[in-house]
Amino acid sequence: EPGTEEVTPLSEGIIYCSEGNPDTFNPQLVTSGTTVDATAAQLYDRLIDYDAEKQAFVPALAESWEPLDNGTRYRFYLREGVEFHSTDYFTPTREFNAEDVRFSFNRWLDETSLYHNVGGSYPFFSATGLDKLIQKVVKVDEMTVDIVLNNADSSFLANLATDFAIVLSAEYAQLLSVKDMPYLIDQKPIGTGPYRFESFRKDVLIRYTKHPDYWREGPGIKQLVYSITPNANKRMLKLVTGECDIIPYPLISELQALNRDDIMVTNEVSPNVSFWAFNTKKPPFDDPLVRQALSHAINRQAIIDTIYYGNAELARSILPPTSWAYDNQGIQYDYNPEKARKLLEEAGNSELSINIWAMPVQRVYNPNARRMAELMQSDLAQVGVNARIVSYEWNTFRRRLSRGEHDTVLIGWYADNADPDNFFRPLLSCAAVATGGNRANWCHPGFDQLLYEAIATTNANERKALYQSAQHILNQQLPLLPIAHSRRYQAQKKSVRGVQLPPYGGINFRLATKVTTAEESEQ
Amino acid sequence: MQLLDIRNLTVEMKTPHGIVRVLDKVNLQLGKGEIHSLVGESGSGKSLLAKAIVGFANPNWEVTADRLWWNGQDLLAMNTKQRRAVTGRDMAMIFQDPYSYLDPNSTIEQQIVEAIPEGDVRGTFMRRRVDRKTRVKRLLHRVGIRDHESVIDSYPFELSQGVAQKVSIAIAIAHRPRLLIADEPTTAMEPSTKLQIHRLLARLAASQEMSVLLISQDLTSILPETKQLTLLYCGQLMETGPAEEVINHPAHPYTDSMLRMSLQTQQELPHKARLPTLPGAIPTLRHMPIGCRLGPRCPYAQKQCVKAPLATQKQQRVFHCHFPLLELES
Amino acid sequence: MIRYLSSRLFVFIIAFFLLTVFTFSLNFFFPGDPVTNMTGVRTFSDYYPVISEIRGADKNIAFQYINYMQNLLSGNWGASLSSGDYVFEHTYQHLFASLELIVGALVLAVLIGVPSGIFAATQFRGPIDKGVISLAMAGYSIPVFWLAQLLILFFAVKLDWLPITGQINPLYGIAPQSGSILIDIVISDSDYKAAALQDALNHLILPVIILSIMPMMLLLRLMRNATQDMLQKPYVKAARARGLNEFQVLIKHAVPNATQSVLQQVPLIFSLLLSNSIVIESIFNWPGIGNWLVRAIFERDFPVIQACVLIIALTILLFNLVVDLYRGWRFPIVRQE
Amino acid sequence: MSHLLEVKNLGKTYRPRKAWPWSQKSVAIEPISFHIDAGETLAVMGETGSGKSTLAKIIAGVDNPSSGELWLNGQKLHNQHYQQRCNNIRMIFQDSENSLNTHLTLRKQLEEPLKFNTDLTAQERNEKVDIALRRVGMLTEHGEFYPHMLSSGQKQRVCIARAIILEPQIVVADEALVGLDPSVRAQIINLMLDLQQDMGISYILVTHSPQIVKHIADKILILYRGKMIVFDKTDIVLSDDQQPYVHQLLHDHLNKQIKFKSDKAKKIAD
Amino acid sequence: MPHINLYYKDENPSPLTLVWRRFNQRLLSMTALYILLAMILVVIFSPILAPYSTSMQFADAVSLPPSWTEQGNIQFLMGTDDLGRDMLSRLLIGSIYSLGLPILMVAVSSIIGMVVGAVLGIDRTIKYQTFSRVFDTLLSIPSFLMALIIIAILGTGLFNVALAITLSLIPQFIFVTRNAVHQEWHKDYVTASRLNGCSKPYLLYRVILPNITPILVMQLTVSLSVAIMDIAALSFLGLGIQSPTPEWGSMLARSLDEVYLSPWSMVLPGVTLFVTIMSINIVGDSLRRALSERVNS
Ligand SMILES: Nc1ncnc2c1ncn2[C@@H]1O[C@H](COP(=O)(O)OP(=O)(O)OP(=O)(O)O)[C@@H](O)[C@H]1O
Ligand SMILES: Nc1ncnc2c1ncn2[C@@H]1O[C@H](COP(=O)(O)OP(=O)(O)OP(=O)(O)O)[C@@H](O)[C@H]1O
Ligand SMILES: [Mg+2]
Ligand SMILES: [Mg+2]
Repeated sequence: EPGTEEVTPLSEGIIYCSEGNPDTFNPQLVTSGTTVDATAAQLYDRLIDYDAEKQAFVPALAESWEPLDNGTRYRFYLREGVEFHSTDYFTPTREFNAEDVRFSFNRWLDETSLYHNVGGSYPFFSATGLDKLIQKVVKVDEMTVDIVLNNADSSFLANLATDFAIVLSAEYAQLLSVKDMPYLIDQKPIGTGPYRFESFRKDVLIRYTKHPDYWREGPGIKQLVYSITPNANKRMLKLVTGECDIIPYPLISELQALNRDDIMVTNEVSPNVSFWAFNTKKPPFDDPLVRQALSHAINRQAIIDTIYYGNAELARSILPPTSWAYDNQGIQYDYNPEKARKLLEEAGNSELSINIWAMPVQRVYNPNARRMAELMQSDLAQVGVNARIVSYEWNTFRRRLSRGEHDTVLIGWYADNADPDNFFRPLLSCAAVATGGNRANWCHPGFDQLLYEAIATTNANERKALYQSAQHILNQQLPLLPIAHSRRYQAQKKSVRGVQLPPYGGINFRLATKVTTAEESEQ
Repeated sequence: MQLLDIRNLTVEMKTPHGIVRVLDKVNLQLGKGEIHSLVGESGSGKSLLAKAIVGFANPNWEVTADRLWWNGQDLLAMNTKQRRAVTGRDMAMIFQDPYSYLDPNSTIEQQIVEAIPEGDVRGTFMRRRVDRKTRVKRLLHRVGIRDHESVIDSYPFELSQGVAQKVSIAIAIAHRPRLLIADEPTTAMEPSTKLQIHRLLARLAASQEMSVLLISQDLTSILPETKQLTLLYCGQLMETGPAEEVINHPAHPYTDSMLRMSLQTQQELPHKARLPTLPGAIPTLRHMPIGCRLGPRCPYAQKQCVKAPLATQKQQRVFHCHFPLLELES
Repeated sequence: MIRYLSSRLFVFIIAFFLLTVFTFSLNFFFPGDPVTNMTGVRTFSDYYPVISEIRGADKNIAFQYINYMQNLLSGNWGASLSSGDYVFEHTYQHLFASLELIVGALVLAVLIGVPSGIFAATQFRGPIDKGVISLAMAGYSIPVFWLAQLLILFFAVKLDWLPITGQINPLYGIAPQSGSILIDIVISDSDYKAAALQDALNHLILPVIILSIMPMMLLLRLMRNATQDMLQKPYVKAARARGLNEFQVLIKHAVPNATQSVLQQVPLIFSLLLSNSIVIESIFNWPGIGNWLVRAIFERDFPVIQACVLIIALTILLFNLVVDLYRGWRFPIVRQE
Repeated sequence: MSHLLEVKNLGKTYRPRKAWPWSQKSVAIEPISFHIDAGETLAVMGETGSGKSTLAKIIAGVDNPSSGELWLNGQKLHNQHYQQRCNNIRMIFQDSENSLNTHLTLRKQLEEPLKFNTDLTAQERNEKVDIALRRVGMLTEHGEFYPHMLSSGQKQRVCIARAIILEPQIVVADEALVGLDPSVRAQIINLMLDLQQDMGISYILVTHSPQIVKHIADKILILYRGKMIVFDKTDIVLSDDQQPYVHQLLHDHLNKQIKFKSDKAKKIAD
Repeated sequence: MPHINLYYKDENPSPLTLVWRRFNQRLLSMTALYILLAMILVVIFSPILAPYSTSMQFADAVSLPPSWTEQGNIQFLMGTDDLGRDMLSRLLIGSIYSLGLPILMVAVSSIIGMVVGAVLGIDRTIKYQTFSRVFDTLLSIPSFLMALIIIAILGTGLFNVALAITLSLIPQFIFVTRNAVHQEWHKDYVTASRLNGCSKPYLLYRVILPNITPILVMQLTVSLSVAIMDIAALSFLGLGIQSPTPEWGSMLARSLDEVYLSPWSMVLPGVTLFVTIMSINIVGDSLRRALSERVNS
């Protein structure tokens, strides 16, 4: 009988089979997509959000804002009546106010603040230069905050709307520092988001429950569980058996072969790029000729066909074609083994032995780096380059990568906001070498200069020109070879509704609901 | 009437090298309460005869006989079940190595209890247990184990060989069989233990009216109380008759040489003198001589010996030989 | 028995001692700093000089070992390098999760393997025996990880009867306490105990069955051979001659003695179970000790690796001890040796 | 004049098989002394566990004594010095089944002592093996056989052949006659007596059988729980009726059992 | 002079020959042996037999089913994988890693283990049963765990895995050899040879070795199947030989992502692994049987 289905925990919760453990529960500390997916939109809110449909910034914790002083000062009027999570380890005594904003920003901004050194570095903010851009955060009154910039910056609001610029609870931080356990702030998080933290078992699950006093429309479910399933195949099988309601990075072709009608595969355009970065600090990769030669050796179209099953676009630039700054005069390194061999000889490296580091996990931009590496391995073998594939567990992999232990690496980037700057600076600026985001360890002053000029200008055309010249430098220097821009895929049970995939943010369960089979059949 | 009456028992065995006649027309009679010794060297088929009597079936064996009667019943005519019932009730067997015939992981009590027929024990549950225990003790006493307390809870490996053999006799006589077959029960034992077991067997035969078929390799290790003696050689019956007579007046050359070979009977032999022996070795199964199997080794063998000799009966004695040592009184 | 017991305990203690020497020396074999490997405190941490002082990193090896043992016995097993959690606190949950699988598989293997082995032995060389034995050979030779995948595809995906991974549907919200999911459900205050229990059992079925197949087949073959051997023994024949029927002979004599000889092999089966459980737990995402170990190896989390090795080995040693003691108690001849 | 073999204060203690390093040693033989001369047969008797085998093993060199010395022809015998011992003292084991290597042909096994103790060429060794085989009543063709193809009597012969191939002065036989068929046993006894006559070998014979002892032993040594209680000439021991233990061991057996008349058919003897 | 019967003149097989004959009588064991021998031949000649190189990618024949199916192509007998590499070639070459390597590892570890075990077996200094029991107990720690530990120390990769498994197999060989030698050492025939004045190497090599050969051969088969299983399991877990090396376990692991698109890529390596292990197990088991029958008879 429809409508009489028993209410069990199963019908009131959603299981998201994520691909890995979060490093922390504070997205400020990372750039890793896995952590962001698991935390940012679920536990926290930002001052402002970006609405991709409207292509505009919309209010979140800030009800409204205004630029002052020629865009060097932004004033935010905060929302009243926003409750922090009340959990078994923390009960808030007050609502959200300016103090929380100031605390949250100072955490990564102010090196003298108590929490700055808790938990390490703030790679996103240093890579985008936001920490340099913001001079200070000033509390005007209880519900008003000013952010003072050193100079006007066109990407400021965009960066503020990213998943990293979240708001923490100052009261909780206070409590923890009294208890002398400040590190708990990132392990047992408190935020204002639609879900509150319940428990985390490494390699098993993260459990969130609904935040009952959420300030805007919240989820229609009581529980959200991240079931940690690194293996893509298993993720798919679990979706089929109903152990997952929704999975990222599905094996699309396999799912299609299964042809199940309770499962839905969605895909969206996504601003990302996968690339092959050369560690330009290590010889012989410090020689652009070698980098070019290797780039010519790779049959990228074959990669698109076999690894992406055709669901991606050959990258001609690190910018995806959807970006307004895109210019199709990008990197044109076609597959040309002959030329590759010649270039290698020219560089005096005809007998080359390299390693290719391949990510152990799936990302939007690369569904199977190891397999891609295998493909490339045989391509490279044809030009006489002997390639060895190296892989570690994901966290280890990134740690060692940051230390620059690799020769070359297959990795990629997923944009955090719509600004083209987000592709250039976090990936290739000199600043990003230090933070580890620059996988090529490539620091080119001229290129850097162009990037800084580009953010300083607000005129779109001028910026586009600047980015074109930057791209030009890339074409010659080739610290990395862009491979593909992939669409973003997600597979889910049809019973799950309201899960949003913002183009610039991970995944958002704010409005998620689950319909019972009975309801489903009614529709 | 004889308790056990065997006429022309023949056992043939299928081997990879063809069918072999392991027992060749053997006769055996056994009366109530008498001790019958079956003597023969290894491979002569003594154990096989015993197995044929108790019906240890083996698909590779074919047992035929003119007569295989137990207490007037034809054993060969019975089916397996009936046969088991008869042998289980009336017969028991003990063996050379007591250890391998005792379950290493049950106590002596358990094993004896198992052998006591259910019908013997009466009373309620508790009473039955007590009754069983007393019966076990009585049995142990009967086989000459005085300190039953220490034995009753022991495991076989904790016992000395002599005691273990006594226990296996106790198990064998637990259901009061009418025939006890003892297959070389003392070969591997020390002389003193050997004596004890022999005395025990003799006493049992006398007091329980139990017939004993005692198998041994050696004429010297037969019991003094032996009434009948049968000699086998390579599956053929050599001689049978009352023990005293056979030993003192052997009719068959084989009996004679067996006696001479044993130092027991050669009291007058000078120190370090050579013993009279039969030449050669016991033939193997595959290479049995035709006719009289003793032929090649017999000092009196002549041409005729390639034909199996017929039985010659003289009073209670029977022997199979063309050239007996005994003058026949016609 | 006292003598036997004390000798076995002595053996166990020496083995345990050697094992700790081994795990202690692992700290030096593992790449990186020994103190870090022992404690999980990284060399660049502020706390490192203190801890390395306490651990006596500059003192001689005997001191370090004694220190290590003190820490080991007081449950101070260091912190995970990847999560920072105290290893010891997580050990027993993982262990119990594993034991749940292993005990389940062992019970299943015994329940099916032993009777079928005995049955096959009674059918010696008959068609049934041959069939069973060939099957056992095949079952014993199937690579578990392959079998696991095949069964997952068939039972979970194709037939949709069983779930694939994990201990329970996480939405039941059972908090891990003992680590063993069934116990956790029982002691939890969930409103849906019955449903959760059923779900947990559903999750158990597939891994337990797969894990049990190899030991089951081994046990089957061992039991069949042993029983067959025993059925040839003189005392069994003698028992038959005494008029016991075939079933009694089997139950009273053949089986107990066969058990005695098979029990000798049981530690082998158990260690087979444990090593297979490492693979199975990884496949089924079972939060057990094997899975933990494999992940720790991937993450080069040496304190955890060490703890896993120690716990697995210790479990095996303890199991051996228990089996040995049982054997000595039930089968006195074993004490004789 | 020195004796062929002199045993002086020979003692042996064992560590019990399953024992702790610190547990007490058990005494298998308390120090004993005796001697044999060339061509003599010494019978060692005693009940189970009295140390007969231990004594035999020590003399043959299988085990080392815990105390005491062995002197052969006035020369001291050293432990583990196999060459010296092999050429003079050899051993026959009780269990002929297990004392032959199942995986070697008889010829190879018989060659072993020659190989390691003499400088003979392969040709000479072969000849010696043939001679030894014939001497124990077997054919040279048997050399190519494996032990499992022989009957137990033949195996015992091979063991004897192996013992005498180096023409030793003493052969130690530990219950070598147990478990043989009567006819085979008689044959082996004859063989041993023949060899003694031909080669002047001395035997140290461990046995339970009083009859055999009476028939072939020159001296008797009786052990009781590791202690030597009797060591004397056979006829003296046999005529001595004092010791109850000796009585039990010897006289009971010699006197019991069926009393046979001794005038049996004499056809064979004639 | 006793009369000797040369009954056996017609045949005098050595004990090992007898075991072989028993072994030979069973169809199953012979089949298994032939399969195993064929596999070993494949290992040796796989570079010649393999039609293509293992890394050669046929872009126009990606995920082609085996030739006996409708979509198959006879050019690729067993189909191709998701990168268009010939399955047959990969399976053939994979045998080098999955069978050849274990054989090598077992060979190395057996030589080391047997030598050490033999020395320990005749060493009279370790007399106490307690100690042998301790080692016995410690040996019940599975070799797979040992291999994992060694990999944790050395890291993954072909050589390290081979080393890890080799090392983890050695203790078993030491143990088995030690026990076997120890047991034989106290038997009369060894004592007899010892009294003959044989040197220790002669004793070990000529006297004891033939008698324990069957035990050692059985241990070899057991270890071989364990080694194959372990190496495949390690690769499957991603801790062993890494793809693209066509080791069967790693082929299996990577095939999981395409079970539905190309089931054969999972079935074929699995079946090959299964058949190999099974034939080794059958050979070992039949050997054990042949041996015990010889002992019984
Ligand atoms: N199961 C069997 N299969 C084949 N041959 C057998 C079997 N049992 C006995 N035999 C053969 O039958 C013959 C007689 O055996 P049996 O056991 O009766 O001899 P035995 O007189 O008891 O000898 P022993 O004194 O050695 O016990 C022997 O040659 C033996 O090899
Ligand atoms: N290798 C050994 N280790 C420890 N004790 C031993 C060893 N060999 C013999 N013994 C002990 O030494 C004593 C004498 O044993 P031995 O074998 O010499 O007796 P035996 O007279 O030959 O007995 P049997 O007549 O049974 O052969 C026994 O108590 C025995 O337990
Ligand atoms: Mg017999
Ligand atoms: Mg002895």
